[in-house]
Amino acid sequence: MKELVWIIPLFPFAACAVLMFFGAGLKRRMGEGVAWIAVVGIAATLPFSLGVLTELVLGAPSYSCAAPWAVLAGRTLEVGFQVDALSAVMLVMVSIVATCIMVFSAGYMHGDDGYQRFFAYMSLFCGSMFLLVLASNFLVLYVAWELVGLCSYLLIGFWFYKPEAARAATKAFVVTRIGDLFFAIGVFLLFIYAPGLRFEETFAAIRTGTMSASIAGIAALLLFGGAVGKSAQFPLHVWLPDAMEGPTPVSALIHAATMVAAGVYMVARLSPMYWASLDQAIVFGLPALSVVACIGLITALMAALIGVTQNDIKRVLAYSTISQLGYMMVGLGMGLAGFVAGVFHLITHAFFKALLFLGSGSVMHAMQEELDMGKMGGLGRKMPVTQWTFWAGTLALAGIFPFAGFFSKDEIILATWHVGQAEGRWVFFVGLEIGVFLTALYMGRLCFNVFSGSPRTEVAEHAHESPAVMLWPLRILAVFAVFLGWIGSPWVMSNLFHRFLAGMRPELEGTHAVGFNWTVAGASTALAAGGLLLAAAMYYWRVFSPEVLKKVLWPLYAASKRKFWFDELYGYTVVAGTVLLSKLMAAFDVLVIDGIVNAIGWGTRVLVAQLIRWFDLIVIDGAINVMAFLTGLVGEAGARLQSGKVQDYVAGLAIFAATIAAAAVLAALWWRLGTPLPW
Amino acid sequence: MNLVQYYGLTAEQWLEYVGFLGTAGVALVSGLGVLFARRVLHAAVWLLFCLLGVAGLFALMGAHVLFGVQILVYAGAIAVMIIFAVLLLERATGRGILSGNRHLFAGVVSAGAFVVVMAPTLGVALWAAGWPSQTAPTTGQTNVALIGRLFLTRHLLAFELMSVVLLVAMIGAIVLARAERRSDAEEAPEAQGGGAAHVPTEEARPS
Amino acid sequence: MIADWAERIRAFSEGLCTRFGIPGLLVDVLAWIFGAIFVLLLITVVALAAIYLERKVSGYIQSRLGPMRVGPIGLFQTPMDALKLLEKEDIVPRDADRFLHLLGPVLLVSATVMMFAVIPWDVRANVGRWLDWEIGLLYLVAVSGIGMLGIVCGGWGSNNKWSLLGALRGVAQLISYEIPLVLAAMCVVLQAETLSLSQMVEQQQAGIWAWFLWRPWLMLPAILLLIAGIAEVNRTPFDIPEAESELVAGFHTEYSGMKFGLFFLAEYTHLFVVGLLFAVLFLGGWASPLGGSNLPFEGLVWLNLKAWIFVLIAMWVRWTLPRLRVDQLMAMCWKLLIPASFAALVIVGVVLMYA
Amino acid sequence: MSLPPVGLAHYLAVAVLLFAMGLFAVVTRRHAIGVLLGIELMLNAASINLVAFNRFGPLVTVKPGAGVDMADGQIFALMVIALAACEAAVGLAIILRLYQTLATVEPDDADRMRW
Amino acid sequence: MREMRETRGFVLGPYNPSPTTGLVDVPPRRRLTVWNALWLIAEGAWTILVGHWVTLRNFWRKKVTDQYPHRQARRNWLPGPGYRGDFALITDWKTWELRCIACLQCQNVCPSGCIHITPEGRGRERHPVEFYIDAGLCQYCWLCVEVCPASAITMTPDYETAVDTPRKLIRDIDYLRTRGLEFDDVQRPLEAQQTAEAEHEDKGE
Repeated sequence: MKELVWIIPLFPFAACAVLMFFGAGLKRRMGEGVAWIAVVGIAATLPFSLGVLTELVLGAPSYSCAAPWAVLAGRTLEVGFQVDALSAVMLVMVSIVATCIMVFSAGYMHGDDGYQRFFAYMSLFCGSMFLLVLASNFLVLYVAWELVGLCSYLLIGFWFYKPEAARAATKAFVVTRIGDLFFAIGVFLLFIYAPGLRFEETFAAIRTGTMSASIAGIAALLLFGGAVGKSAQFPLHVWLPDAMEGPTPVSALIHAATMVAAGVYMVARLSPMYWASLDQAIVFGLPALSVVACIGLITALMAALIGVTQNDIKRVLAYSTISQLGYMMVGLGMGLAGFVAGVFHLITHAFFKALLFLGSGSVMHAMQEELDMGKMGGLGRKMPVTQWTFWAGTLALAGIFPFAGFFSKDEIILATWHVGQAEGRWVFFVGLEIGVFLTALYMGRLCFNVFSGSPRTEVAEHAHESPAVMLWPLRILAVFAVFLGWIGSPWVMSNLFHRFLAGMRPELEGTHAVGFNWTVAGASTALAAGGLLLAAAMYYWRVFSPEVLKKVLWPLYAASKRKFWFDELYGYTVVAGTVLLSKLMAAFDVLVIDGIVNAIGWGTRVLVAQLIRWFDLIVIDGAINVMAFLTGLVGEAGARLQSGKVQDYVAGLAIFAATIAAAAVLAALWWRLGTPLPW
Repeated sequence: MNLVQYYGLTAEQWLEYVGFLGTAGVALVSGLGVLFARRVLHAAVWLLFCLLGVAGLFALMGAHVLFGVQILVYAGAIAVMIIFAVLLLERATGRGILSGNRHLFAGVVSAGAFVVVMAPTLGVALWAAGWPSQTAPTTGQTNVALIGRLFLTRHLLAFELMSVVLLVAMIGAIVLARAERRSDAEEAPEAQGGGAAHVPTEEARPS
Repeated sequence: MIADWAERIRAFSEGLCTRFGIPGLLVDVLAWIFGAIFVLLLITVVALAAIYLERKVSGYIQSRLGPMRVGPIGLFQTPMDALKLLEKEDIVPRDADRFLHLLGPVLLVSATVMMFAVIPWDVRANVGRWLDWEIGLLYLVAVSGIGMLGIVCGGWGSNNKWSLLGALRGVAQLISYEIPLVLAAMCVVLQAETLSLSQMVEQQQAGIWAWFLWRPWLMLPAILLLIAGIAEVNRTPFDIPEAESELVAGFHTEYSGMKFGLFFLAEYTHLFVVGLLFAVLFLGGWASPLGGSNLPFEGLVWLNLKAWIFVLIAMWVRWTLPRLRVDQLMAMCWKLLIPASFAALVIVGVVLMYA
Repeated sequence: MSLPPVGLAHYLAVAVLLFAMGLFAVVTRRHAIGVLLGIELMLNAASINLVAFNRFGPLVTVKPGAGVDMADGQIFALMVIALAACEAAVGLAIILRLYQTLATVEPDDADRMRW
Repeated sequence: MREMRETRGFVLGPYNPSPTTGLVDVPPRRRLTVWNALWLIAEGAWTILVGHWVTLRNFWRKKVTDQYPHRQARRNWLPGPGYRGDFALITDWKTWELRCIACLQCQNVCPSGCIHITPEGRGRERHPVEFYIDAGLCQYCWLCVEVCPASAITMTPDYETAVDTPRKLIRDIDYLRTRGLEFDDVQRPLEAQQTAEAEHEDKGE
């Protein structure tokens, strides 16, 4: 099945092509049935990816195939695919989540006039996501990277007639482009220095020392810049909350499970470069990997803080995604110990975050597109399935025991614990623990506000359960949210996931799953429960109103409410700067250049023209006129000869002939005969 | 016979002399007639007589075939043709030669120049050659036989080519002359009834 | 015998010269003049006789007597006509071209008379250079061309549509029929290998069967010459120029008096000359049917006899056949006679080459 | 006073005079056919010359008794006559066309080819 | 031979289409083949010869011309009955004088007024002294003969009335009397004979 791996991206691409070109026709004939083309396109990849996963799990070696695409400066650029443990896992995750989301959106997008366009973009996105996951060299990776960015732009701005959606789409695209810039520079650097663009060749080169570790480090860091943009890490995260303008399934698929995860996956894929450049001080004396960790930590804390004060459920989930990504970055940042944890958290987070987003989607559906928590309440009774699936996702996210989140998040915290013990840098452990508390807090707040209590508006009154086509994906994802954690737990075949992933990386060969540390687990579980209880107290049991906290922690609250003023910051600095710059340039263009040209124009018109006119009139015309006059004169004289009278001509002829004859005869007589002439 | 040498000429030569004067006189007089005849038809008839005169000269010079051909072809056919042409064009009578002719001067000058130039030169040449008047003795062949033989031996090519030229000329003349009828019908419908009908009379013609 | 006849004239002229002291060398000239006068007399007699005979024969053919009143059996009819014409007033139509009007008959008559110069009367070849001209036949044909011109001048000179039309038709007919005439004569020239008529006659001396007429290959030319000869003279089957029914009197409509007489004279003389030509070419000129000629004037008699036979035939034809239409006339000439004459010429050529 | 027998000079004189007359006719005649007549005259003058030179011209020494058959001049003259026929035919046709188109017969009127 | 005669005549001339060529169903003219042409020429020649033979034979035939002035009396010279020739006044053979009673009827009826009579006497002796008929003016309308009560005037079959001056055309009385006498001895018996023959023929049929 490994050899057929290249088919996987083909299915969604095909579906996209069909929908793109024949979509309108098909919509007229099949109506809403168009969605099933996309669903089939994705579902078809499921058996393949599962097949590949089982083969790899059963010990098959990783497989890669490549086709030469172009020759540039002596290097053959290839389109290559690679399948190893990491990509197999990602494949499965993406296909399962995408399938569920496709089914969900079939229902959700009901009645939308751009129906087939939506599914075309979704299929395109899934296809490019598979491409990204399967890429075996930097070129394909970069191509997929750009495609994914494009799809996110298209899907965010799906309802382009809404101005804020269009603005959000451009914002997302521009911000990710900044990240992609670093990514591209990294790729160019590697293209120059790396023997080949393929990952394995690069890692081998680094290992054998043909490529210097420092360059590897710099390249790694630049590529991480791309990941920061794409995964909405600390400086470039501003676009993700606004991306919520897109339809909810889009947010679920792209901004929860796949695209944002791509950055983390890329860092995971290139971890050998980070590990090799550990000893190189790249930025402020820090090696690339620690930079990753720091940014991860900052993002996690900041996002969690903002999430707590948001009213819009999708924005809360957006910030929660950002913070969880921060967690993954920290996990990867812990080096060999945190690599497996980071990846495992990526997989599990994809499932329950997708679940949460879809849940919020069904809530919105019920509430006629209403997102503000204040207007909701008591939906639990009206939407029981949505409620318990939402609660499953929340608990998984918070990291309560049986749920997936507990195992994956806990492993990251465990990794930070080990790092803290090993190197004494406890800041990561403390930060993450605070994050756990905040996460539990805002998720609890969200759940209690939406589902429990009494409905605050009549819209909430009339809310009703979503149709089955939306509920079944929720149920499936809920199941995964609950039981996925176990494959990474030490009790199941001593951490099956760890052994499977470690088998792929030679550096991980030696390490084995870290034992289950009860103290750390206990601490994080306690913090999570605390958060939940605080939320319940504030919003369920209404023991005390949140206003108290707002007054006490008012600076934190203000900062959180205004999202740490990042938008304003960027608005004034970057945006204002470019606008100012463009105005300057325009001004310069108008004043300086146009001015000069006009001046020259005026000059010629007035001064030079006069000069030329004078010269032309007098000198040239004069000469020509003289010539004309002369020829006229000659012509006149010549014409006089031709009187048109035939007989004049004959007379002329005769006279002329006579003279010639006479001359000839006399000459002949004078010379030839030598006769003495009579005279 | 007591044929006496009168003025240095034998009877034979006298006869020839008289004959020459007669025919030459006819030729020259009718030549003048061609020149000064007021009506072109008369000029054409004078031409006829001139041709007969020239034929006589040929006969005098022993070119009997030429004499016959001259009369048969020239006088008989060409003169008739010219007269026919004049008949067709008679109505558009050209004015006489002497009445206010702008080209009179040109004519006198050119003819005069010719004569002035040729006469003395020929005179000198002939004087130099001693007024040749004796003819080479000829074999017994008659002129007819000689011409016939020469035509079919030495000058065969000229003979054949001449037939071609005649044919071409004939065709050319027919095409040119015949065009009048067709073109009349096509081009100038109002010029029906042949050319004569609307030939401008003497006065009407623009001066 | 005739040799002395010519000699006798010469002797007579010499006598005259000596008597009147005319220089000797003009004797020849005098002889020629007398000869010419003799021929002219012969012509007038022949013409008158021909006219008379014409009217007699036409009458007899139409079972009527013909002129009987004037003279014993109308013998003096034609001379009287001539006299009548002489005294008739000679009218020239108003604003006609007097010069051409006069020139018409003059040219025609002179042409016809000039034809007699080359006819070999009963003479031995060696007598009279002026009688045996090497281009005899060519001269004959050439001169008949001049006659044509006379018709044109006559037609145009009389300033009348009919005469002009008659003249144009006449010329067209003459030009057309001249070709078969010449070609037929050429056949005889091929046979006789000379253009001079007297030498042709020389070759036909040996009795009646030596005449060219009896040579099978020369029969077709003979017929052609007969037909073309009649046409050349504008005689009835071909007399469209002065077809009474259409053109009043053709080109001599406006003529009266002696000019008309001249035309008439010319026509019959021309007929006689063609008869002579036919006799010379095919019936062996002055050769007697019995071969050899010893009687004085015998040659002359035979020649005239044969000529008169031709004339009679012409008259006979005139009063039997209807007149041809103009296009039939032309078509017959160009489509029948000329091809036939070409064929005849070729046949004679081939026969003479190989026979 | 002895008259020279009729020789080349006489004929040449006649020819020159005839040619001059022809030329004069061609140049002065007001009638197109008059011009044609002039041309005919000139041609005749030329042929007289030809025959005259043929008869008197060749002063070749001849063996006594043998004759010289020289008739080239006459043949040339024959050719001239034939050509004159062609020329006259075409000339007349042209004059006819001239008359039809310009309704005049005077060469002076056909002067559209002037400058 | 017969078949050839029926066919349309062969014309030597070219085939010139008439305005109605092809429009009317005219039997197509037979094209002239070589043999037809030869046969035609031969036939033409033969007809010419036959014609000449006819004229020749006719040449020897008895001529019909009757030399007018000295004609043989042949009956067919006489014009038919009722020929209006010269005038004649009939003399009564019994009294040997003119029947004319000068009643001037003829003079009055004559349209061209060419009869002039000077009458004399009255009653039975009335007789004309002068009787002029201007034959030049008369138009021979036979009115005078019809109107004459005494049938004295008649027109004789004599057509030889040519005279050399117009004056002689005015017939006076003596001339008319003599013509009348001639008319009687010549004409009457002939008329009698002719009427007898006519009756015989009528009886015959």
